[in-house]
Amino acid sequence: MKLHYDDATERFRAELRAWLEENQPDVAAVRADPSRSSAHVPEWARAWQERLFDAGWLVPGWPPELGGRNATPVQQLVYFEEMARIPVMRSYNPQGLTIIAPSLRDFASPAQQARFLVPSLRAQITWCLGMSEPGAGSDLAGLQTRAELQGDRFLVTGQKVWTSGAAHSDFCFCFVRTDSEAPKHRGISVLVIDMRSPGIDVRSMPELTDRERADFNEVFFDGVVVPRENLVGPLNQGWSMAAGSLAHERGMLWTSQAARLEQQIDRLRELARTPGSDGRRLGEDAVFRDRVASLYVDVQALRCMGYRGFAKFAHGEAAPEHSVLKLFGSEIEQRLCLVALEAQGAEGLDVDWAGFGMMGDREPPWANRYLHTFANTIAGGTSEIQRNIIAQRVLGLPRS
Amino acid sequence: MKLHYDDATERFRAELRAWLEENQPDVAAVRADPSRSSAHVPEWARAWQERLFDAGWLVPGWPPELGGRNATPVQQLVYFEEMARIPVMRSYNPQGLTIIAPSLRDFASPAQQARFLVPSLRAQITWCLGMSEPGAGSDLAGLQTRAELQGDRFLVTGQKVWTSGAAHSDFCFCFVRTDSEAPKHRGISVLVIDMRSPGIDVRSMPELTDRERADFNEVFFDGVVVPRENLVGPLNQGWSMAAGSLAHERGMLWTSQAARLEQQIDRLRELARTPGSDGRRLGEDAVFRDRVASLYVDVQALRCMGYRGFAKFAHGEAAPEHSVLKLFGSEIEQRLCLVALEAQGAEGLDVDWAGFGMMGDREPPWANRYLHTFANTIAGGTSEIQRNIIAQRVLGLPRS
Amino acid sequence: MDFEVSEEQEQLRASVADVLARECPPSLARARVEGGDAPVQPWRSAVELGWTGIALPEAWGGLGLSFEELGLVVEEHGRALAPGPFLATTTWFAPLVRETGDEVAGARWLAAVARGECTGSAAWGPDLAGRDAGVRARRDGDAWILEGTQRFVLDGDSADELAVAAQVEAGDGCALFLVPQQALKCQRVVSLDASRPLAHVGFDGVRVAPDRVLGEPGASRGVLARAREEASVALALETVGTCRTLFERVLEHARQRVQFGRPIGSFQAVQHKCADMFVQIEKARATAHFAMMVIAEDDPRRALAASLAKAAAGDCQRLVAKEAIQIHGGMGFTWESDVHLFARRAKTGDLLLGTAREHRARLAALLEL
Amino acid sequence: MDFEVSEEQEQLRASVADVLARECPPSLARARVEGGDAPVQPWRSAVELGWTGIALPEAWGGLGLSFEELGLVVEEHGRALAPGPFLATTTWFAPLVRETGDEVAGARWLAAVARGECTGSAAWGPDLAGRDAGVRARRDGDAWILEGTQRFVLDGDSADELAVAAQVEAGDGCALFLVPQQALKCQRVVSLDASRPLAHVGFDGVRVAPDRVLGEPGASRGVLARAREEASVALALETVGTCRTLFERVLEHARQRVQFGRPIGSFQAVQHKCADMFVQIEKARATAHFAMMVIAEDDPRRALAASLAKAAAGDCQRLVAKEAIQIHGGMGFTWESDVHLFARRAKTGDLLLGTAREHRARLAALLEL
Repeated sequence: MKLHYDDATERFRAELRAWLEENQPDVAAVRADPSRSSAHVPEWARAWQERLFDAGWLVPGWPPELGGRNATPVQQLVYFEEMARIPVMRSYNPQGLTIIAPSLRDFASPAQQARFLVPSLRAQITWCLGMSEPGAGSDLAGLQTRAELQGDRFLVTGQKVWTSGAAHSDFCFCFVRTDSEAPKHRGISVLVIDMRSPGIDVRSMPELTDRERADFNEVFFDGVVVPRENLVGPLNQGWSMAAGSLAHERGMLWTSQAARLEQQIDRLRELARTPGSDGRRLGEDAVFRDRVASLYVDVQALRCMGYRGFAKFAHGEAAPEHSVLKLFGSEIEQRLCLVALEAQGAEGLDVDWAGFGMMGDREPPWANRYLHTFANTIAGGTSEIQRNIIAQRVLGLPRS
Repeated sequence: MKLHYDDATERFRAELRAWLEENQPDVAAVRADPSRSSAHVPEWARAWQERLFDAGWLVPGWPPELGGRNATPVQQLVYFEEMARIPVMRSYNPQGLTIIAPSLRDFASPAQQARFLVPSLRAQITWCLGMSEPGAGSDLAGLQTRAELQGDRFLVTGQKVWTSGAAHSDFCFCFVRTDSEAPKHRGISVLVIDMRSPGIDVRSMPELTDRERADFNEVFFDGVVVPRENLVGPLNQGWSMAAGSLAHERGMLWTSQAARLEQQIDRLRELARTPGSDGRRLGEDAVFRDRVASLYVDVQALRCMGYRGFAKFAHGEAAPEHSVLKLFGSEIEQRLCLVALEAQGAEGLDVDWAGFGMMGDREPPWANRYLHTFANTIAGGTSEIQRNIIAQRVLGLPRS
Repeated sequence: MDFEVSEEQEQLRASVADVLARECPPSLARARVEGGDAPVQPWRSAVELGWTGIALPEAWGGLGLSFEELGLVVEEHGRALAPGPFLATTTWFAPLVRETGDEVAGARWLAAVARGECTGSAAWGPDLAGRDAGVRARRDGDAWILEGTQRFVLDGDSADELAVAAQVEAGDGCALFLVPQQALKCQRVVSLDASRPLAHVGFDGVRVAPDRVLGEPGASRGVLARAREEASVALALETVGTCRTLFERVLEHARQRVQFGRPIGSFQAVQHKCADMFVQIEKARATAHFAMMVIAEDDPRRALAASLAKAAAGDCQRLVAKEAIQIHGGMGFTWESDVHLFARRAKTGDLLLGTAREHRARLAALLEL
Repeated sequence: MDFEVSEEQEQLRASVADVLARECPPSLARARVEGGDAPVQPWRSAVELGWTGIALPEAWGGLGLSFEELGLVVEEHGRALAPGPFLATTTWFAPLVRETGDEVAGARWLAAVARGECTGSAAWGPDLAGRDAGVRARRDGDAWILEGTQRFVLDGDSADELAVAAQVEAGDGCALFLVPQQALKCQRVVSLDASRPLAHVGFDGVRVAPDRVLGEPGASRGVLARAREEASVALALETVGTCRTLFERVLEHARQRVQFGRPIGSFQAVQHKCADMFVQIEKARATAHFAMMVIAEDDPRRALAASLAKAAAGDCQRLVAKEAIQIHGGMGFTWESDVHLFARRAKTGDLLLGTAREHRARLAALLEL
């Protein structure tokens, strides 16, 4: 057990910090052309991701030809710690980088890899992930989008929903049903679908926080033609890829969650210096102090839990803690925003803010943040699904 | 809508109060010979219940020959309000009075009524209720205690558990399986079993609060002979009686719960005058103030909810609110005791107290009260079962 | 203790519910939130059907009913997510004018309210947070001059008349004035619930004529407190109404939405959440109705009951708004679902006139902890 | 940041767990709770196997290991619901003596602890609640005279030696003394967990010889704080251990108990409660292990980490003790089930050395809110 990293690891960190200092995107450029969805990659963001790739700082655990430097697990952890400290993300097509690229690496044919993998890593092509459907939100195995093999092509018909970034992405990494006779979990395949194909209709779904902000989309496929060569992995074996796709980098996802929460704790400390409803500093109110301290305990605990889980992860053990961290982290954030909003009283009703973006001069209002936290308690498996997973897969309770 | 009762109702209340003043048991007598279980009726308690019966104050809604005075629903409500204010219960065999006597009235034959009903009301005979079994705590329909009809007698074999007062009761109002072929809910009958019959073994189960206090018992029946004339209601029709048995007086059970909680709020107000961990009055701690106020809101709400439910009840409508009030009331009490215990800090560890009883000179320690609250969140349908009932029967959500 | 509404009250409630169901779908609030103009309905119906004067004396053209009837109507407005000036006019403005006992002002402005010719609101006094100095008034001959700002005034930039509490030197330090809209400098707040408009209201040396001074300057603190209690109970009732509709939508969704081959309402996790939401709604509704009776009968427990109701409504919306979004899943996260409209309204109900936390602090004081 | 225990640490932990599983079933704690004498085990094993000296220097006969190893052993004691003097002796008494830096006292008493010849505890100072004046010390020639009372002292009437914090006039007002059992006037507390004995300890003009004065009178506040931080982390670790065993019992019960034809662990309500309990346990365990490292490395975050760990352990036991009883149903309500024994121990862990609430108050101060 150690509170500190060894010197070699700290040298790795120092090298990264120095590089980031030199190479981070220019604040003015970011503000001038902000990303508008999880697949909208402005020019500055593409250039930044390329710089990361070229320097081996995009996916440090991978070999240099794939944007990495064969970094050790501990080095990767340090990497994620550092990346959480800077105000830009490493990729503005995060699902492309963290879900689809690893899946391509693991499951795609050499020809597919040549066509898609490096361009994705260099942000030359962007992706959306076609998983959820109207009748199958939490229940992926129930998906019904049909792909019929006719000779050397598939004809795809159906509907996806909650598809992040679909309006801006070049390709969809799409889970489709290729055998409707087989049991639910079989008969699923993965196709790469060109989003410019005829027969695709994308309808944006603005978020509850902001009518102008729409990362989610409905995607309608009506007889869309997909070449057979775009089938990833074997036919009808897509289910195992679904589980695999989502697992990538999970062992370290908590680092950005923990960093964001720590920043929000700092915001609460700032809020404590403003007057409360009785005119005194909010920080003088023992109830507010108690709640903030409670949140602080939880945030620090989240970080400690992450490190503990990482110790297993680094040794190649399964880290079922992902569900625990996801559940706990997203619920802390929701509670944190609510504590802040309620402490503000009527002042909390003022939601004048230019919309979510990056490097803004003003923080988003707490009410907006609160509403936005539901993205994390709903998407990627609701909190209820996480609890099921913990109970059944981690604790071994019998399925109902 | 009215905040106050009409004059006639208040006259009814005044009459009751005057009578209670005259007729309440003597404190010294109560202390000298406290009741030790829910079927242990000391002489003073029997005399008191007889006085209530004779004066028509035992079950005011019933006719005079059954210890009542044909009181209206509003009068009954006022009755329960007043009875909650005095430090003794109206009966020290509460299941006998509030569950078994009404069931006898509704389902027993005239001969059975003659033998059991009035003696029960006058506390000349005491009862336990044989429902729960080791394999069927929350799941009554799963009961397995067998009663085989052989000529004019049943032979009863099986085991009951959590049987309140079994060690002190004269008879058991016992749910038994009389047809093991029938579906679970059918094939259940009710027998009156003399607890002095050969083949009955009662094993007390002390409570978690106190090794000396044992209201619960395991009851083992090994070929116990029960005359056929002790069958209550038709053979194999016991299930409907189970539902009926538990429903009696539910419309007003909340009055004593609310009164008890109001008394506990007063205890919290006293606790507020003692020093907290920082040496200041606990009442100066904003966190404690917030928690007590929150409990106060809930307790007052419980009372208001009771009155609202009563308005329906008084008009003969079904009052599914029972589950809501039971769930809410028992969870308030648990939270209340925990708030007090935690506010006490190390002082809360001192549990020197002579045991549960009545009219004690000292209140029970908060730690004991806290542990005791689980009786209410577990017995009579756990909080989880109450939530199922609310969701399915009150809100009409589909069964799982 | 009788919580049952009378037959007449139930008839009134049902008729209001009918009209609102017809004239005030949530699309009205949505249009407002999405930047549309203030809708004509349901205010027009309220005027035509006399709801604006329900609790006003017949002498002033009102129906002469009590706060109970008004409260039931407000709860229905909450259920319908009604936009418009009804809440502020009938439960903020009118009580403040009425409580002054000023017959002349009543005959003039409250009669206008009853006729539907005047909308109003109230600026309750210095921001509790001390973020501005509130409004100060000084005498100028027969008239008074007002200076200062009031933040987060409901309908502050749209109500015809504003009843304003201001600090004065004399007596208990509190005076009440009526100020017409055109005398105000308003800054609209970009608000969490844009169908519930709020404004920061500036008084830039506003001159108030003697006939617009309400009651006795320097002897108005009690009046202010009483009116605010009434407004708090009304807001609690509205919040309860909003939560009830939201909960009905949750139940409907839970019955219809199928996942893993079953309606999600059959999952115990969803069932237990719904049971807990129901408990909170029943709790908030029962305390709000209790407080409604207390105000109607002018029972001495006014302050206690008002804080009880407001705190319980706050607890209720906290759980119901959260779980409503959560149980709706992805759908609840979209702008196009109405769930967030109800959640925004309910949350606004908690943040105005003191949060649950603040009302618990008042209760703690009333309990002499 | 590496939370992984080393191979050597894991070997130690596993061997301790083995011994405790064999020598210290919950029936030992039960016998104590039901009025039996203090059990011989697991203290005898602790002495024989050198656990009493784990974190003491080899010079004093200890194993020269760190607080990490001691913490892991304490957590195992918590898991086994171990009664006896191990906790107070090794994590209350020893750190207080050690932190004074008094080599002579260390060589005498801590060597005795390492050999298992001396048990001890600590009286930390004035009751935080101000319910008594604590202990005051005044000089008497070379010696000191102690007067006063310390309430709720762990093992107060059974430990051989008590390290006592007392108020003095000089310097920072804090001095530390060693007082032998026979000099104390003890009143046993009827305690929530009788297997964790507590006593009110009276000092009735106790004369303390110079060789029993620890460190510098009037310059001991820092020593006291450091030792108390260590004791708090140890108590948090023990509480986590107790909660873990309790949770294992819940899972076992949930898998085996059948209701409505299914194991209750298959019901979503039970599953979700278990998931929430697991989150709390992981949270408390991770923060306790973090604090264990902080103490072991003497990192500057000592105060923060100690309060974090104690607060998280408090949160954990609050949920776990409650749901453990609830999920066990009627069985959990009986004296014969061990559930309440674990719940009593866990709750005692929260109420001693400052509740979660009190540690949150300290964290708020450390965060400069």
